[in-house]
Amino acid sequence: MTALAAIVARDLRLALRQGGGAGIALGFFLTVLVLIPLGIGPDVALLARIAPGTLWIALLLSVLLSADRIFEPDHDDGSLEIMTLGPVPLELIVLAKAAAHWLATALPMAVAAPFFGLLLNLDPALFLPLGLAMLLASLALSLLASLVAAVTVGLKRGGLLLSILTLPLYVPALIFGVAASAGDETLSGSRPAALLILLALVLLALAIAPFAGAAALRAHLR
Amino acid sequence: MTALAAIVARDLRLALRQGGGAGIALGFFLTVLVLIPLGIGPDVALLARIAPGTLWIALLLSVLLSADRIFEPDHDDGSLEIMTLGPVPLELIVLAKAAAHWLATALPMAVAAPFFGLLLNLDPALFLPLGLAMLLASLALSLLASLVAAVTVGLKRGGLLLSILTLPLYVPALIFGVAASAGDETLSGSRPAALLILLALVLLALAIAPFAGAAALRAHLR
Amino acid sequence: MQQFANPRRFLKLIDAVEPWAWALTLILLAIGLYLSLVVAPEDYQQGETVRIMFVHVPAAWMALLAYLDMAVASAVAIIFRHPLADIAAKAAAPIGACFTFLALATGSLWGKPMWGTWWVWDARLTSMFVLLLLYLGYIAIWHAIDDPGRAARIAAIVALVGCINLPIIKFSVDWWNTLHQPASVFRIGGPTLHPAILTPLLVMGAAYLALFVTLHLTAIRAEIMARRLRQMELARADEV
Amino acid sequence: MELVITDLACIRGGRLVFAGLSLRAAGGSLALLRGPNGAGKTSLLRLIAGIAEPDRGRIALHGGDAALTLSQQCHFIGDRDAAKLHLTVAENLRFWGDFLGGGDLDRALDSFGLTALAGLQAAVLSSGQRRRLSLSRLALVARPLWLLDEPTVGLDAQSRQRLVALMTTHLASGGFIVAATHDELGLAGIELNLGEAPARGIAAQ
Amino acid sequence: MELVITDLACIRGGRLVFAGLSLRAAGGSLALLRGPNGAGKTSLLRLIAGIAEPDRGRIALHGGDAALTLSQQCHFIGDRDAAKLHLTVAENLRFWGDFLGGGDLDRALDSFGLTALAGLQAAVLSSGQRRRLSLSRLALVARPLWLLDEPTVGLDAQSRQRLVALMTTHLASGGFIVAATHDELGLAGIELNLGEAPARGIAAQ
Ligand code: HEM
Ligand SMILES: Nc1ncnc2c1ncn2[C@@H]1O[C@H](COP(=O)(O)OP(=O)(O)OP(=O)(O)O)[C@@H](O)[C@H]1O
Ligand SMILES: Nc1ncnc2c1ncn2[C@@H]1O[C@H](COP(=O)(O)OP(=O)(O)OP(=O)(O)O)[C@@H](O)[C@H]1O
Ligand SMILES: [Mg+2]
Ligand SMILES: [Mg+2]
Repeated sequence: MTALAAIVARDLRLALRQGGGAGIALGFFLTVLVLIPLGIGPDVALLARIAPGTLWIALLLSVLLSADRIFEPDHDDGSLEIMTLGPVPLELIVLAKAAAHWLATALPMAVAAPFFGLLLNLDPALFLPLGLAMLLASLALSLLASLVAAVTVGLKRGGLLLSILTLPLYVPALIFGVAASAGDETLSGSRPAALLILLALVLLALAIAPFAGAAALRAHLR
Repeated sequence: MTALAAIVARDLRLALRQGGGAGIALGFFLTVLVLIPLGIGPDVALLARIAPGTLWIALLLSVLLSADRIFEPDHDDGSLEIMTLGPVPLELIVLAKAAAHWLATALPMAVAAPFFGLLLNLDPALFLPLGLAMLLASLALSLLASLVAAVTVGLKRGGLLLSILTLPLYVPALIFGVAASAGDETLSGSRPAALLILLALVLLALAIAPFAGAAALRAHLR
Repeated sequence: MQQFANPRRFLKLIDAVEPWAWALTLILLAIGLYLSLVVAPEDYQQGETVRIMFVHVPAAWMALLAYLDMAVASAVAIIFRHPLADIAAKAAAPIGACFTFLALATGSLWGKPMWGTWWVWDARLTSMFVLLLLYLGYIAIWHAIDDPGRAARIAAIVALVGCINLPIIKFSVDWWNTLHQPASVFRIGGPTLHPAILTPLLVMGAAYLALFVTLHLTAIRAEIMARRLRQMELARADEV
Repeated sequence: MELVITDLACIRGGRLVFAGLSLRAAGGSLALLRGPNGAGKTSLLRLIAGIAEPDRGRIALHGGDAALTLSQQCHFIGDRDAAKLHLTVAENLRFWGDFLGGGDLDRALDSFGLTALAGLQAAVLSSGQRRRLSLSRLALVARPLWLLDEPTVGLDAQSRQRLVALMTTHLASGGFIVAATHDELGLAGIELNLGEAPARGIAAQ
Repeated sequence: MELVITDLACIRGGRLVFAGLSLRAAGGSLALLRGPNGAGKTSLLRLIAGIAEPDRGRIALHGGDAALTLSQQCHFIGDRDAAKLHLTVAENLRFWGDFLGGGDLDRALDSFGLTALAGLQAAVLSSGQRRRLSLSRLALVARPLWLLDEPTVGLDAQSRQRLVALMTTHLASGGFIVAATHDELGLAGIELNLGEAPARGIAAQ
């Protein structure tokens, strides 16, 4: 137990030391949000309409960009090898790393997203549902991110490769996330269902990511 | 001269060896594109309307995701130090690295973008202007990317930090790129002007990136 | 050593079967194309374009089948560590990707006359698109890892995770598609296909299946050869 | 306690590195891995540590703590230092202590004279200092089996003596050490020569 | 030719590592940098190579090719191997040959017995083999001044002899070598001791 706590604590401290931890994630989130109006024009109605989708895409991309640091450093400096000598199985280590990533990156963004939505004049009625959905989804995203990070660890030029492998995994989370924070009234009925499915996705990711991730790490180490 | 050619050749070969070079960049481009409709809905008209902007943002992000590999590997394995002992000044080396990045990543995407536009029902009339604008812009993007890559080299967890530093630099290119490939008739008159400004941006980047980049690298090495 | 004897015996098998496989494939293709392009009636509403279906639909079927093949082979590779299994999985990927692309290409070719646009984000199209991405990712992994043993395991994991992911995506995309009212959904095909259309479709299906199997065998042979070559290089390094 | 390796084979990238390797070592004994570059010393150490699983043969530590796996009873000092550059020396050691279980920080810092550097970020350490940080794990957490891959690399004379002293006491207390090194430690031990150039022949894929 | 270092000082992170260091070496002479971990050996080598610029003092190579900077006349063998894992041994050397100018590939491969491994990807090399790949740069491109940071690390006996032989011939041909090492090369040279523990005290920034 202390072993896992130690990993989480260390990763959080490192995230904090190396460029402001959560701050940097939020910064990226903001920069992406700024790009969108610049790209598709300042039409307010249009922006408001696509606001939730935009926030979701920005969230996925931010998680993505931070993903390749989940295992890469530990792999490069040999820490990963030593971790296999520890009292806890690799599966739990993957879980701990995912937790650290969630706390340092995904969670802050999920919490901040609705407020950033203001920039895209997001309908205030959507604050709560959006925040809730993102909170749930971010869990799944971090888990899947660490799964793929484990698969691509040590492959230099991972950035793009990692994205190609991750985004298809993100599709369901994205779809139901958007549904759970859907704007127009006709759909708001389906929100609870979407939330439940999101929850199911989280549990599924929780069931798969640690094992697949650990298997991948073992394959890379041998 | 051979020294620079050697760098470009080596980087291209590496890009090819480590997961299919351009292919992987294009793959990422596609994955981003599939996110958009999933995020904001499959409405053909809406998608067609924001198609150019979407393509531009996808281009920026793809360049971004590949940027942190420009100097990181050479820094980590000590190649960079040896390169300072070569016959060519660091400025030219930065230029060569940027060129390699452009050839391996930015150029293929700029060329492919209009065709991917089909997926978003991009107005065929925009093919040429978009392609042209992206070809120009991609040059600026690669140069700026290598500048920021030089600034953030060796700072682990570069991915996000690098993005925050890069995206603001990309804003001008984005704005004029979008203008140069603008859909509605009212603007199509301003396209040539926008193209010229893009060209100016490229030249500016060409003038600044090598020197700033080299200075940053020197600072990191000492 | 006994492990390696296995592929060797398999090579002999391939060499024996291959010519017949090709022959069968070509014959089936010939019949299928004749039936679909000449015999089959043109659709009363879709006109000649309906004929695209005969190249399109089987391609789509193969695309799905190939992924299934890949996933099963990967599972076998992980569970039984059988060297042939991961070779088979690796060999299946590019072929499946090609079929997927074919389905997408012919599909959108068909879409132009039917929907007036090359592409719509209809549920089935989207899931097909994601399938292509899954193929690309799998192939990229094989590219990115040099050590074949390691690459095999990692790729297998990718294939299996993707396999779990695929039905989820199909489900989500269907939900998504019924969520929004897309500008132009098109009810693809119909529950009841007229036999005059069904027969050529099935023949083409058989032809595509034969083609897939044949290509797969050829690809496996090529992969086994490639590995032998690599080992010879490594061996040469030791010869000093 | 007894470390038993029977008929071990190592295949890397389809290439047979060594085969038929066997070893029996009683508590308190030191095994010195010798052999030219590429003979398979590092590979063997990684196999023993359980970081990689053997393609043939068995490795067992008899009479150890039955509740623990072999991996959990050994220290592995590889060629990389497993140190986070952005953490201080002390923080690095404290982490490994917490992770591996029950570490004695002060003893570890003292073991290779890092007490004075405890507050420095690992990034500012010289290569040898960083190497010492990695070696301090040996004194940080008590484990019976030490696997050392070229432990003397980059160490100055004094640190070298400290290492030898640490190894001697460990052996005296009945521990095992398997060390791969190209130079003389001045310690008596079983010499295990992995032969000239890597074992010939192609292995099964 | 003559290598002249006058009153050199090195400050790292605001900390004075060494100061007032001077050296005059004529062609054909070997300078051995000694000193405990953290004494500043690596720092000094990087200063001479021009990778880092000195905070005080001057470094010059008199009588060399006037058209070239000092950096362009020296080889620097650092603790990292500057090898791309995805390129073969030969490809790595060919790159450095092309980059540094006029490399003799076969001679380089032969110099540390890598000819047989030429076709292997650097990723599959053992640590010592990779080290030899890095050292081969010395034979690849001819440069008067060699700066070697712990060159013997990880080398087996034979490669070690090859290195010493290479160094001897280089010296015989009037070249310079500055080598930082903790073990005995068996070569006579100017011993430059960077003193006990790194100089304390904060330098004027
Ligand atoms: C890129 C565009 C398209 C893609 C990716 C696509 C994908 C697919 C897939 C995956 C299947 C097989 C699924 C199954 O059998 O359950 C299929 C079948 C079929 N497609 Fe397409 N399709 C596309 C466009 C079209 C168009 C434009 C039409 C006709 C207007 C069409 C008509 C059919 C028909 C009739 C079938 C067989 C009936 C059926 O299996 O339900 N498709 N398509
Ligand atoms: N960025 C930095 N900030 C502060 N001090 C630093 C920094 N980098 C290095 N140092 C200090 O500089 C000193 C010299 O380091 P250097 O690597 O030159 O030592 P060295 O003689 O090579 O030691 P070794 O024998 O271990 O290689 C060390 O004490 C180190 O702590
Ligand atoms: N992925 C791989 N594919 C093929 N061969 C490999 C691979 N990894 C390592 N090898 C080979 O395995 C052999 C053993 O490597 P190892 O690192 O164990 O040698 P070593 O005895 O530690 O050498 P050194 O003394 O240089 O440390 C080497 O010949 C190396 O070329
Ligand atoms: Mg070794
Ligand atoms: Mg040093």
